[in-house]
Amino acid sequence: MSTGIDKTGIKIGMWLFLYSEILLFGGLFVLYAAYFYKYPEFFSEGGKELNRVIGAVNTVVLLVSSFTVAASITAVQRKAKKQAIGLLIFSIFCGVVFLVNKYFEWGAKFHHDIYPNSETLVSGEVGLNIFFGLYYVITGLHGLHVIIGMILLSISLVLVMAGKVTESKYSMLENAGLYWHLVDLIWIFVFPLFYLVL
Amino acid sequence: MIKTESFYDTPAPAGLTGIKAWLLTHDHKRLALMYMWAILFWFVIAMMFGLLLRTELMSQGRTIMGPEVYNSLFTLHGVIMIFLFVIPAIPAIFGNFFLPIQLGTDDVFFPRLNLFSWYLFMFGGVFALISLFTGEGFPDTGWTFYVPFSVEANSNVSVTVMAAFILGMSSMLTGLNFITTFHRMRDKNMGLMQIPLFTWSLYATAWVQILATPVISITLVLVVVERLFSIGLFEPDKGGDPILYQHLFWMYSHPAVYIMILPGMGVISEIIPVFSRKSIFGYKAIVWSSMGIAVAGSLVWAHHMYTSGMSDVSVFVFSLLTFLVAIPSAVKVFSWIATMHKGSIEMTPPLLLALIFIYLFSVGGLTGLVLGAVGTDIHVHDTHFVVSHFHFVMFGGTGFAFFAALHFWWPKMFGIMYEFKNAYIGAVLTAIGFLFHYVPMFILGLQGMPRRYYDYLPKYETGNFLAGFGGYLLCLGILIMFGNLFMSFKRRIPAPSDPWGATTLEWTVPSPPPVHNFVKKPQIKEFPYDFSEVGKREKNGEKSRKIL
Amino acid sequence: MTPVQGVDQAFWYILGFSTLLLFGITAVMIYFVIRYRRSKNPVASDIRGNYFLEIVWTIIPTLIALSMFYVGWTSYIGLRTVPENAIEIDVAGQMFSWLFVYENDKETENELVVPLGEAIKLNVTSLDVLHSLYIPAFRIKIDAVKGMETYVWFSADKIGEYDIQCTEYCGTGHSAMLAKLRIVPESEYLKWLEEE
Amino acid sequence: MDSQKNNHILSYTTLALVLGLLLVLTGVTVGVSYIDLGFFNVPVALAIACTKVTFVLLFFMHLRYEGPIINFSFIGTISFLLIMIGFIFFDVAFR
Repeated sequence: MSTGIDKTGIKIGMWLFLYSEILLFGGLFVLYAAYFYKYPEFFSEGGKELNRVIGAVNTVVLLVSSFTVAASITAVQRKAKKQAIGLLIFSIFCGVVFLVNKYFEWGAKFHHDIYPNSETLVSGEVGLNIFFGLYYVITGLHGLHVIIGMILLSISLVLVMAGKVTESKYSMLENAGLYWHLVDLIWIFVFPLFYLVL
Repeated sequence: MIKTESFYDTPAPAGLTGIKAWLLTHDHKRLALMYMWAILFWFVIAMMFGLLLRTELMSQGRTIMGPEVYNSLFTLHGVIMIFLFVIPAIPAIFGNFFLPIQLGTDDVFFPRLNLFSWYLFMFGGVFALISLFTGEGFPDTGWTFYVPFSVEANSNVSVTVMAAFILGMSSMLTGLNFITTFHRMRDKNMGLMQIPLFTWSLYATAWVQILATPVISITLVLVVVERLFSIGLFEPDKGGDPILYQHLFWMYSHPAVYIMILPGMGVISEIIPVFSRKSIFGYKAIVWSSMGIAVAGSLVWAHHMYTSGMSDVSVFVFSLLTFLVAIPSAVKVFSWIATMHKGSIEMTPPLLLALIFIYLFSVGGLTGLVLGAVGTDIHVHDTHFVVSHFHFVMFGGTGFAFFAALHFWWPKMFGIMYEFKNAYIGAVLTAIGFLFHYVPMFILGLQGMPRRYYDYLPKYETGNFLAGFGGYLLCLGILIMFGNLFMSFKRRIPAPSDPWGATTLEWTVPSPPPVHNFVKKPQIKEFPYDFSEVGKREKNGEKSRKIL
Repeated sequence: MTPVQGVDQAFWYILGFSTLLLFGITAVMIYFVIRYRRSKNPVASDIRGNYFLEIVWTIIPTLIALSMFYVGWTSYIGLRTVPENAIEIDVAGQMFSWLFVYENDKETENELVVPLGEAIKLNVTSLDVLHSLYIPAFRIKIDAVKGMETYVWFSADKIGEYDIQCTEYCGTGHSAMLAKLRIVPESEYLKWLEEE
Repeated sequence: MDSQKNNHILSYTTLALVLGLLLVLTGVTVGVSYIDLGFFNVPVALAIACTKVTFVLLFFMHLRYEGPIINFSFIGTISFLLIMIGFIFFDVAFR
């Protein structure tokens, strides 16, 4: 590339990657749709067993972190390095909070003998088994993406600190941000689909 | 002519030497060659597996192997051919090499990502190898990995599935690279309707790769998850629905058919005009049909499932859509043939292979109509008819397009010419062997011989024997063809920059191209297939190449 | 018209048209290669397209394709519309054999016996992985899926012995998962049905 | 390469407003979930989720300021996903 860095191009590449992520989850949502149609009553029964408060808290946590990530880009563009660093650290912290919440939530479920292939699920209603099966697969995959997102944000954080991400060259941070927002987007759908189905 | 240093002499990034200059390179041309050797290796392996399978079937009962080995071999033949040959062959080799040149630029947009894709490809291949020698034995589920069998099988399915996952990722990242290159690095003077058709077909393919591949990724992940945690998402006893697996699987794997064939069509769209010395007929129609195939091809996946027990409504819708998808392919075939009308046709090995492609692909496409129509599909579904049909498309189509591309671009990639006579012999023998190999399978299928059968009823023996015989002929043909190409390394007859009298940009640069592809700024033609100057050049007594 | 005839007609229709098209394409292609070879026609004409022709060869194949769809679909309806008085037999696939259960609970393995002149409806399911019941002589095939019941029907209109094969890959013994269909006169069938 | 004109800097205020809206919508969707709307439970929840997602996309992800390539391809991706989910029902709903 002889004519300098093409930020738009990099962004297009990132978006293309995000499309593939959307469709990765899309496959699971296809399953969700089909099984929801098949077992609506069990989905609402299963939904009531999930803790709506933890779900809502996690939604808020992710939304706030999305905001701080977006704000950190603004900060970088305005050459406010300290602000940017602070905002990024806070975002990563939000990711940790999300995962800790998730850990307690899963832990409680495990405690009640609700986990893949557990006695309760296998001998219970098949609809519930499918609901929790999907729940674990989707939130598990989502959790994995939260971790990847945190890693990307951490890399960006280091680069911001090292002065490698600047107001004229911030593609890394921008892309990490896009990834983080995607994680948020998926959660925005996961939350009502699992916690709020009635 | 000024002598320029080819990319073989200049490492990229600069300063690398020896093997490092290859293994750490960002140069799309070097990567293309590295892909080529890896892909040829896999092709030969899978071809040998195929030959062993057909040898086993030549006579009834046990011939050379037992059913377990047979089942593993057809699984591996399928997995390797699909994921390590047919899908990557044309995009990864010729796409990587020529897409940037045809767009008038020096590399793909993300060169390092390109190298990473290559490593993923190799890594996936290694994974496939590992699955053979570890665990409970060879994977034996068929390349479709249908549940519940793939979840229950004791064999080493998880590792094979992960190999397919990694290979999918590699192909997706290549697609991502192509799209970005297409939009951001195209020469400023090149409008959308001035782009060569090969590049257009890769662009359409790349979209399918990006949008469809993740679906198979998640499906394969689910297979592994089921094997590890037995959640039961596809297990009827636990409320799952095995047919949903098939939907997810074919949501990728049908579009994947277009990932396989579209680049091949692109190759043919380059070759036919060059040797007819005449503009492609209906350039825009071909571009639109490429995009049309990419879009509509994603809507017909369930036509693999007429007998699966899905609803009749679904059968109706998907059958109807399937017939509509047939149209863009037909348009392409007509356009290629119309291109030759009133042309000035010079027979060369690439053209001969392209003509064979048109014939074999037409057979494949037309027999596809039998499979698209519901009533007839019920009879021949999962029989040898299907086996033959998709080999006509995948091998007669993509395979021959790959051979044609090799012969077409060989002089450009290596800067040397191969011998024509042996190339003709190889091509003709391959084609005859091909017909001997697969036509009996059509008949076997119509008679009702199922696929993936280790043994069969006595009435099918003649057909199977003939097919096996054809298989040997086919392999012999391929051997001659490849042998002839490799002999060119020994004879080293230098190739000029434009041996065929072609018009697209890759023929304006030296053979082999220098590291940044263009020595001077590329001249973008108003229309990529304008042959008016080529004819003039020849009239002035300029011979493009020696007659071989 | 029996379903078998319907399917065969569809085959003839589609294969006939296909052969015609293939012949046309190939003949024209070969003719062009010979007629316009460079030694005979050194200068090519510069033709880049013809909208009329392109529209024609889009519309006509579309119509042909739709007619093929129609033929295929109507023959499929024949395969799916079971006559009311059909004899129902339950079929279960398992690794690696077929089980047939009659209305009086008689159970056989790999042997399906039916009376001449009746319509037979087979209700198919699976006990383990996917299988597929295929009787080539009657052009019927349906997957056996665990937890689900699918059906096929055929009209037993000719005495004889026919092959039943499994067409959904199911493991080591897949190709050995064969059964026989015997169509026998009604009296013989009734006698057979009462045998232990 | 065309120059980088779309260096949009979003002010903190805009971002905060969007966040506020998202939080309100979260509250609404949780609140609504306690009311049984019968058939409309899922459509309402999804409609709110889609609204939230739209805001995240347009502002946090700067989709509002991107060129046609990203915009069109994004819409294409979503349509593809919707078609996949929709076409499944030709089977699931009629089986």
